Order: sequence, then structure tokens, then C-alpha cells
Amino acid sequence: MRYEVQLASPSEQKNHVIELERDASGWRVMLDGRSVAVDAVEIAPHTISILLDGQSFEISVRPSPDAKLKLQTGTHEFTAEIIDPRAWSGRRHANVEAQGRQQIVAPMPGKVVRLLVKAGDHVEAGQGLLVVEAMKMQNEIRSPKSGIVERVLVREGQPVNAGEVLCMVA
Amino acid sequence: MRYEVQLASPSEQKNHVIELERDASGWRVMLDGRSVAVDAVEIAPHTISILLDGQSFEISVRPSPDAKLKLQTGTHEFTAEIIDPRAWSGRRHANVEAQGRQQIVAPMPGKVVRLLVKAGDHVEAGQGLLVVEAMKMQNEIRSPKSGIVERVLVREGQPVNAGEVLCMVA
Amino acid sequence: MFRKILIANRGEIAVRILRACRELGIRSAAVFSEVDRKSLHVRLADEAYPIGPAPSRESYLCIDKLMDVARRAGCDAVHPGYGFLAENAALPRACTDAGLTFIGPPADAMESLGAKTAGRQLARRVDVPTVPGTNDPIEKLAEAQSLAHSMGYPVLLKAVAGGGGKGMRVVDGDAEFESAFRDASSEAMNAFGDDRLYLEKYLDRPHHVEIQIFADAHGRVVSLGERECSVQRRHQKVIEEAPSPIITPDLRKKMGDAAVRLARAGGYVNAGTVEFLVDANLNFYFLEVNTRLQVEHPVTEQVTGLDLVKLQIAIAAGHRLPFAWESITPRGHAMEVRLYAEDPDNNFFPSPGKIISRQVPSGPGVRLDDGVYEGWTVPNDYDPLLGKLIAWGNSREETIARLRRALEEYTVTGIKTNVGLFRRILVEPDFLRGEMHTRWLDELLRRPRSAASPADQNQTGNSPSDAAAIAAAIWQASQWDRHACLSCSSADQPSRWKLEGRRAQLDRLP
Amino acid sequence: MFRKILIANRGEIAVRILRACRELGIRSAAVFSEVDRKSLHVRLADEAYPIGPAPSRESYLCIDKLMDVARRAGCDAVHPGYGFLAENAALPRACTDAGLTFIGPPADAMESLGAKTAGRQLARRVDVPTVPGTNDPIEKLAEAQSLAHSMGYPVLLKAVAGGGGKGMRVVDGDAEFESAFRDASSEAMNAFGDDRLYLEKYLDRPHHVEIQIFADAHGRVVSLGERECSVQRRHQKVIEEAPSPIITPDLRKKMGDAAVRLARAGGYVNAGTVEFLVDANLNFYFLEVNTRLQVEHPVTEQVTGLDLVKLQIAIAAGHRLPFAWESITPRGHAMEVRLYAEDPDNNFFPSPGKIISRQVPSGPGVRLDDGVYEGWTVPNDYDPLLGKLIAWGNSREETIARLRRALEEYTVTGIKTNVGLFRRILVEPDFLRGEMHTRWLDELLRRPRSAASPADQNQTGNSPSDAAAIAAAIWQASQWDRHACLSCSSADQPSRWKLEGRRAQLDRLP
Repeated sequence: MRYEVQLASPSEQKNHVIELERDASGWRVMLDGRSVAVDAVEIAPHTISILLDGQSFEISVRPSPDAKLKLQTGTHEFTAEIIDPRAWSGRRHANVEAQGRQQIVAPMPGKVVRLLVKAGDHVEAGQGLLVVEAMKMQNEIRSPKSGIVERVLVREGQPVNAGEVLCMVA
Repeated sequence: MRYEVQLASPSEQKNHVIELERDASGWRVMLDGRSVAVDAVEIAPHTISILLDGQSFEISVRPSPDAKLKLQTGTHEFTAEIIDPRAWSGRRHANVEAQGRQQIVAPMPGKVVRLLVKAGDHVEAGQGLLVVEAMKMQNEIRSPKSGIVERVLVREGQPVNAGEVLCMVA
Repeated sequence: MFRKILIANRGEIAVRILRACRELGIRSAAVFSEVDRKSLHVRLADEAYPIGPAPSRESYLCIDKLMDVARRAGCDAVHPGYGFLAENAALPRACTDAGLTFIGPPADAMESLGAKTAGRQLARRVDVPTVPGTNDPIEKLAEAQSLAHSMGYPVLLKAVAGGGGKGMRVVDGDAEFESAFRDASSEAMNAFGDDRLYLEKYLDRPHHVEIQIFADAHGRVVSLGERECSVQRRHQKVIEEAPSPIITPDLRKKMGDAAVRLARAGGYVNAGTVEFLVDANLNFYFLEVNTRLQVEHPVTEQVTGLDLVKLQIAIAAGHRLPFAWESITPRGHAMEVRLYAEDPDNNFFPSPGKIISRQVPSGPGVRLDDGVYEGWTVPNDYDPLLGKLIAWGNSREETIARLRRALEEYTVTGIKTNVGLFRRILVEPDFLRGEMHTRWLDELLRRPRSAASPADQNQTGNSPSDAAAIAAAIWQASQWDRHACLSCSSADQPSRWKLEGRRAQLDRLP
Repeated sequence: MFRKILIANRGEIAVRILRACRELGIRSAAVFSEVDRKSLHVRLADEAYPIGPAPSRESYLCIDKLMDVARRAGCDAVHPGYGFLAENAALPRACTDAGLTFIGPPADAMESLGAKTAGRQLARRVDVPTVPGTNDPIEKLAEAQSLAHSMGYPVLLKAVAGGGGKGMRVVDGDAEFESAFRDASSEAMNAFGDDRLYLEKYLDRPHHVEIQIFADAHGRVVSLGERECSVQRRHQKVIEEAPSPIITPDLRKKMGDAAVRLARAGGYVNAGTVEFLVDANLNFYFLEVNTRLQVEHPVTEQVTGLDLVKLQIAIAAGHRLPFAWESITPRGHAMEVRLYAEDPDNNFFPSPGKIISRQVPSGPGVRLDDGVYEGWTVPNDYDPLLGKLIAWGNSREETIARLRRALEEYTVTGIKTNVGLFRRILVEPDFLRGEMHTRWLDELLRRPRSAASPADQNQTGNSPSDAAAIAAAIWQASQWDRHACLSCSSADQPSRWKLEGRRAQLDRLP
């Protein structure tokens, strides 16, 4: 079985080709053409202990709602998208909408305590759009790009959930 | 709802009558005729945090194969048998067979390393019957009563599972 | 000694206090808001009582409710922890009225030293040098702004009532002054129920060094030495250590004497901390007094061997301090990191939520002062502090190595934590040389970060990303292939993966 | 310094060693038998390699397999831990042959001191008093029995190769001699691969006190003070502490000198322990030398501040001991309890199996040297030691209070543990006075136990059994009543139980 794995961390993105081959007693693993001795066991639900040529790693694996896998080993976090020969879904393109209109969402549940812009304002990348209070801290939400504030969907004092759209910058 | 709870610990056995009564907003608890303020929540599967008149207890609850509940709070361990008005099974009598023929069972998995008696031998209460090795220790299994060894069901060198009958003393 | 102590707090500090109570044979009565019923402090306390809804102003900040629980539960003393009401003189006053002992300073001492502006005034009277700034709370925004302008930016706006970075803002120029003022006073009001602010000159790259003092009710005041707390993010301490890498024995003596002088002048009793800034020439300037136990008290405990919470309780019960300054012999070096539920990769935004899995470090030289557990949901309503990890070693180097080791063993899934931040700081050359200042971390975080940390690059063989890629493929395969199922319940059976792994590994070792 | 160390062990001691390696920047290579693939030491090590099936003779005791892994993984040193091959001179010899450094004494010193009978002979030569008994391994059972008879019972049969209570039996009379001999030699063979035994007079109610020594390869030998290990069950230590409550400074000096003299005479290098019995008149008698790290080394670490495993590694790398005896200044008091998977309510039979849930203590003065985790299955194939809980305090009293507090926080379900035994011992008046001897615990366990412990009886209000009874009823009710379901997944919703509980509680407080 041949898997293409698109692995993204906060700092970089890499593609790997992994071949898992079954033989009489188990599997052989090729990582990007390099043969690797693999011993993988489940330590707890969603936690795999994996020995790669003897090196010990422990990895937590969780499916996320967008059909990608979230992986964590130590403080390293990765998102894996798997292009599988047998998967019904084809390759997804996560970064297509990186430009253009941006939805600004709440990164955590909280309460909007102050709006710093209104619809029609011009904002610079990094400029504060609004302040959300959560866990006793005032957290300034900033614009990811320069542009025009198209809409503000919340008002001061309004509680918001994580992922809720706060405003749009185009 | 009225429950009769037969609570046994290694050192003693007590019977309690517990009345759980539903009212408009929840429950009232009477323990042996004494009203107790109870706040019970589940901390983890099979673990209940319970506040009794403010006193904080944490109790692990597990059903055991014999339909009793095993409860543990701190190092206190209890077995509870519940006589429930709606339960289909009536009262069980656990201690009926305490006298008469005794089956000697392996208290843990291991290997029989030495037989100290044979069928027909007379043994005193507390006398060693056989030695089972487990976790690198030689554990002498002793007779719970004076009597005659009726049968020995294992041989030296034989691996045994926890609960497996090793011999019978009558 | 007391019979039962009400712990007027939550989280790790409530756990810390109830542990001290238990070791002293004193019963502990915890309190909890509606979202804290399952919190660790409720599980571990001897008794626990509800005090209302989640918002602190309706629960942990309600003096009436606390007094009511203390009375009904038969408590004879109250420990406030830090934060919430710990520096509010209304609490010791309410305790006195209710016939309870407050474990902390008298209300008057709290006011004369704790209110930041009053503390500054007192410091000047007893010749303790202070940072330039206002000696009174700001009444008119415009006046404060013009004073800031004349002192020269940057300046610091600080809450009169507060500490812990809440209600504090650096202002770099006139244009920001008004909005910074509004944010800071709103935060101060939320955190302390008091929105008054004052103004200080913001010194250039100072160390934050504080002196732990203890005073008994019989006139003895001692210093337990200093803590270095310069590693701060947005004025919030994140790493603390003792001793400070820059403090000489002579300076330690001078700062300790100044702190003791100030405490005496304020009629102080119980544990307190006198905070100073220290500049590059080792001049020190008084900042403020924290009239309570500090978050970072464990580093002092680790080097002195004393249990500061037990000492607080003993002093509140009228005991004499059992030692003089001369008998305190610090040993080795201790360092603490504050573990927060926040996301270092996304502006350090708070990350409340359910802790799905968790592995904690242990072994020699490692202490965890913890307020959470696996399966618990970190609420959105309070400070994101999960707990504190403290290491001790014979030298600063050994301590840092231990802390790094412990952090490698610490894993949490379900919520984000700032553990990765510490792994990064603890290899920074500036930090290893002890060359930090209060803005050092904020500057570090503005610097671009290389894609792979040096720790990963000096590894031969497989990298974490190799492991992740293979784990992803294996996970995927196990979803279809029940013969190789990793999720099956008979997890203790050797799986095919495992068998093959062993064979292949033996085949393939160089 | 070394680049990569092979850890030829498992369980908590393998974890302890790999932590030291990590703090020193040395890579750790673990080994594991088939049932240990998921063990904590495999999870935490940098590298891990399989060495065969579960029985130790086919895995952890196979020198060839260990040497093979060390060679293939590129190790330059081997740490044996305790138990398994730690006192087998064949391992250091094999290391030398393979060009590896053995982290422990030279093979010759191991033989001249470690073999129990050889140690006794050497002790006599350097005027260290010994317990009466045989100086050679027993060759003929009948001769040994007649010697036992003439010395007078009770006598002790002990394994020449061993330690840790394995292969040891007290014999109270002629009738038991033969079966005790067979059991002890069979255990010795299983534990050490050597079934030879020797004989000692069994002293009346002695304390077991041992001296930790360290020797470098440059001729310096120092004592790090004593450990009191009198609390034993069937010759197996279960509680250890430092300092000993009975040792005076003068006696400490004498015993330390004797230990150092013996180590010098045996050409000893690295960490070792010289065990003594001390009688009621404070006479001391040499028992044996353990030529390895001890299970109970953490209590010495806690009072000296030294990391004994790191010291072992440094000495093996040729470093000099960085201190003289005079510079070791112990601080406070430390005490360790050994947590075993065994059932105190059922003859202490081993209790292997799956750990279903687990809460571990933390906070000030508490250290856990742990080898297990929640969800792991404790195998049936090895020693039942789960880990060690160590407390430190300024005084013996504070240390005991801390240990009690920590034990109250420690819960395990799924397997039985001996935690309840410690809660019992730590309130015994004899123990609190420091009046233990090597048979003290066995005698205590033979005494009938009152139904409820004093700790439960001095409580007002509800007892644990009240809580259990109510929990049972609530559990039962929740099985039928989905409105009050405790097992529902929305566990964070306030349940009716909870709401009513709060109301009722406020209504009912006195």
C-alpha cells in the first residue's frame, strides 16, 4: 500500500511517500524510498508508541472534522492529509483561499469587550480589530492582512464561541 | 426509592437502608433514617465524586461478575450487594458455603513450583498446601481450615490462572 | 493551632493550601463555583461547598458567601491564596468581624503597603529607592497623559489593586495612551474589582528581582532571599528562579534589608514579597509589595527547605518565626515554569477545553504543583494557569537540565499549552547566561523563528516528522485493515506491526 | 562523557537511569522483553530494542543479547540498575570484552565484596565486626543444618549471589531446615541464576542500617551517610529513611569509616552499599555489600542533594569525586515507601493486571520514582515493584506527615497495592518513635487489627462506608433512571443530583 502524506506543522509543510507492504509475517515500511524498521503499538486510545530503527516516539493521533489527522509528538504538532489509493475522497486543497476575503473567527470562547474598527475602515495587517475577553485576559484579535473591513458581525458585550465569525476583511 | 445495601469490607459487614426520593428539582437522601445532603457527580467513568453534608469523598464503582458492586474510596474497599425494589434478583447469600468442602484457588496467575501435600493428607488450618511462583516470588498457599486433602488438581511445574482450583480440602 | 481552614480560592493554589492543611492535621474546606464542581481542589479537599455561578464576582469574590460557608462549616481561619480577594482589605476585616483568623497581613498593613501608590509613598519615607512615577492613583486621564509625556515614554500603567500582569500596559507614546488606559482599567476592574491605575517610568531592560519576607506578630521580620522573575510575557511572569543569577551576596543583603525596613514600617505580619527592578549597574528600585503568597513561592521553598504555606498558617496562629535571617541557608538552585492553557503558535490566546490525555513528569528534583487532571475541562471563566513545574538542582545548569527533561516528559492533548515556549527559552544562550530583562521574552517572541529547532537538527536518524508521517499512514491503514487494527481492544496482544517491527529492526541495525 | 548508555534493566529503575542520561545529554537505549513493549521505560527512552521472551533468563539475564544490542545501537557504556545482572561479575567482564564501560564496580571488586561469603571474609580481615555464621557457601545440607543447630535457632539462610529478600529464609528449628533450604535455593536460582546459600545467626530485634559509599577510580572513597531500612516484610525492605532515628553522630562516623575501610580493601569503585545490623546497645555487625545502586538510593539523594545515578555515570567516565566526606551536609529527613502490586488483605499475594485508573500525588516535598502508568498491564513475570514514593521534610515528623498526605492522594484501581499497609504503619506509635527492628513489621502483621482504624473513628460526620453505601445506591438508581444518569456523556452538565445536593447542603448545614 502506498500513501502520500502531506504533513504540515506551524513552520513548514512537507510531502512524504510511505509504502506499507505486507509480507508473510507483517509489514515493511519505506519512507521516501528509505527502508525503516517500524514497531508500532497502541499505548492508549489515540496514542501510538512507535519505534523507528529503535528510536522511540510517542504520537497522539486524532481525526479532525475536515478529514485530516492531527498528530502530536512531544510539542511537535502536525496536520496530516493522506492521499490514499483506496480513499474515496481525492486530494484536498487547504490553502486555496489564503488570499482574498478573510473571515476573522474567535480563537476561543469568550466575550467581545471592545470593537476597534467598523465596517468600511481600512486596516493594516497586524492591526487590532476587536478585543475578546477569555480566561480573565483581554485578547486583541488582529487583521491577518491589509484591506477593508467588510462587515462586523458582533457587538460589544456579546459572548462568542470558538470558531464563530467575528468580522470579514476583504 | 428504597434500597437495602449490604456493605462488606475485609474487616466487617454492615447493612444500610438508603432512601432516594425524587422531588420537583432532584433528590433527597436518607441514610439509615438520617437525612444527608448529597451532591454526586461523575469525575471519570466509574469514578464518582460525592459530597455528603459537604464532606468530599471520591469513590470508584465497578460491577463485578457476581452482580455485586466493588467500591473503593482511598484504601477502603467494599463490596456492595443491593436489594432493590425493582431488581428481578432476590437477596443472595454469599456466606452459605463458608463451612464444609473448600476449593483452594490460585489467588493470582503463576506457576505451581512445589506441592506440599497429597490427597488423603490431614492438614491444619494455616498449613501450607502448595507453592505458586508469581512475580518472582514463591507464594505459599495455605489451608483455610483443618481437614483432609480430598484432591490435588495440579502438578509441579504447571502454570495456573487466577481463580483456577488447585486442590480441595474437606 | 486551627481546626478547620476555609480556602477562599480555586485551582492549583487551593490544592497547595489544602495539602499544607492536611500535613498539619487541619481540616480543609474548599469552595467552588458552578463550573468548578469537578475541579481538583474539590476532589482533594476534606470538605467542599458551593458558592454560586461561574463569574468570580458572583462566587470567589463574594465575601458574604465565603463568610457564610466559613460559619456554617465551623472554620476558624481563612486562607485567601493569591488573586481574587487576597489583597482586598475587606476580606481580613470581614474575617475579624466574623471571629475568624485571616491567614495574611492585617487589613491596615495591607492598605499601607499593598495599595501600590501607598507602598511607594512609604518606601520613600524609609529611604527605599523607587521607580519614578505617580504616588497617587490617576484621577484625570489628561493630567496623567501629560505627566507621561514629560517623564518620557515608554511608561507603565499599573493597577493600584493588582498584580500578576492584570491591568498593566506599557505605553510607547501619546497616541496609545487613552486606549491603553481603558483596557488596563477594565482588566483591573474585572480582576480586582478596583479600576484605579497609576503611572511609572518604564526602565530600560531591568531585571525583576523580588525579596520574600516573613514577619511574625512578635516583631521579628526576616528575608528568605530573592527570586529572579525577569522572564515575562506581557508583564506576566512565566519563569522564576532562586537565587537570581545577577545578585551578589552584598546586593542580596542590601535588598533584603530594604525589604525588611519597609515591612517593619508598614506594620507587616505574615508572608509578603517586595518587588524591585534592578538595572545594569545593580541599582535597585522598589516597585510594589505583594501582601500575600506569590505564585512563585515554590522556588524559595525548594532552596530554603521551608514550607511557606505552613509558615503562614503558624504565624497566623500566633507562633513565633522559628529562625533568624542568619540561619536560612539556601541550597542549590530552583526554577519554576508556569504552565498555561494557551496557544503559543496563535498569539498565546487562551485555550480552555477538555484535557483528553496527560502525562506528567516525576523523578529526582522535579515538583509539580498542579491544579488539573486528565478528563477535566479547563473552564473559560478563570486564569489559564494549569499548574507549575518546578525543578531543583545543585547548580543553575543542573536545574535547567532537569527542567528540560521534565518538560520533555510533560504532554497534554485536547488543549494547547505553553510547554513548547519553555523548551524554546531553556536553550536560548541569553537565558543560559542569566542575561534576561523584563522585556527580553517579548523581544524573543518578535524574532522570526527558524523552521527546525537546533535540538531536532543535531539528531541523526529519524525526525519527529518522519514518525508523524509514518504514524499517519499506519493509522490510516488500521482503519481498513482489521488484521492490523491498532484500535482493537486486545491491545496487549503482539500485533503484526510489532512482530514485524522487531524482526525488521534486528535485521536492519547497523 | 559517554554518548549513549545501554540500560540493562526495566521498570522504575530503567526510568530513573534514563532520566539521569537525559539530564546529562547522553542518549539512552532501553531493552525490552516481549511483555514489556508498552512499559514506561520503553516509552520514555530515546531508543528501545527487543531482547526476547518474557522470562528473564531469556531476555534481561542474557548477556549476549545485551552486548549485541549495545554494539548495534552504538552504545559506549552499560548501566545495570539493580537486580537482574547488576551483581553478576560476568556482565562487567563481557562489557570489557566488548569495549564498553560498565557503570559499576570492576568485576574483581564485585566478587571480592559482593559475593556474600567473600565479603564476610574480607570484613574480618579489616576488623569490621560480622554477624556469626558461615564464611563459605553451604556445600552439604546436613553439615549446615548441624551448624545451625549448634549456633542456635533462629538462623538465616541467604543467597550468596543475592539481595532484596530473594532466596532468604528465617529458619526457626531443625524441622523446617530442609524445606526452607529448598525454597531459598530455588528462589535464588530464579532471581540470580546462582543457587548457593550461606548461613547467618539471626540477631534479636536488630535495626538494619546501611552506609552508602562512593569510590572513584583515583583512590577517593567517601561515605554519604546511612539509611535506616528496618521495616521489612519477609526480609524485603518496604520503608527506608535517612537519617536513621537511632544513629548518633559518633556511630555514623564509626560505621562510615568501617564501610570505607572495607571498600578500600576490596578495591571498590563506583556506588556501593555496606549493610549492617545494629543491636539495642548500638553495636554494629557487617552483613553484606551490595555492589550496585540500591532501590532506596532516593532517600540519600533527598537529604544530600546529590544525584547518585549521575555520580555513578561520572565516576565510570573517570571523573574524580567532586567532594570530600566533610563537605556533605545532609539536610532534613527523607523517607521512601515501596509501592508493590500485591494484596495486603490476602497474604500479600502478587496482584498483576491492568491498571484501570490512577491518581498520583505531587506538591511540596514529594517525589515519585515511577515505572507504570494508567492503562498499562503489570506483567506477571517480574518483581511486583510499581514505583517508589519519597517524601522530604525538615524533620522526621514533617516527612511522615507529608508521606501520609501523599499516600492519601495516591489511588490505583484495577490491581491491588500495598498503599493501605503504609497508611497503617505510618500511624503506629513504635514507628513514630523510631523503634523498629527487622522483624517488627512481620510481628505487627500477625497482630489482629481493629475493625476501624483510629483515623476513621476520630472523624465526625459521615464515614467512608456511608459514602460507599450511598454511592452504591446512586449507582444502582442511575442504571434505570436515565434522567439522573451518572454515566451520560454530558457529564459537565449540572445533574439533578448536583443541584439537589447544593440546595440540600445549604439547607442542612448546622
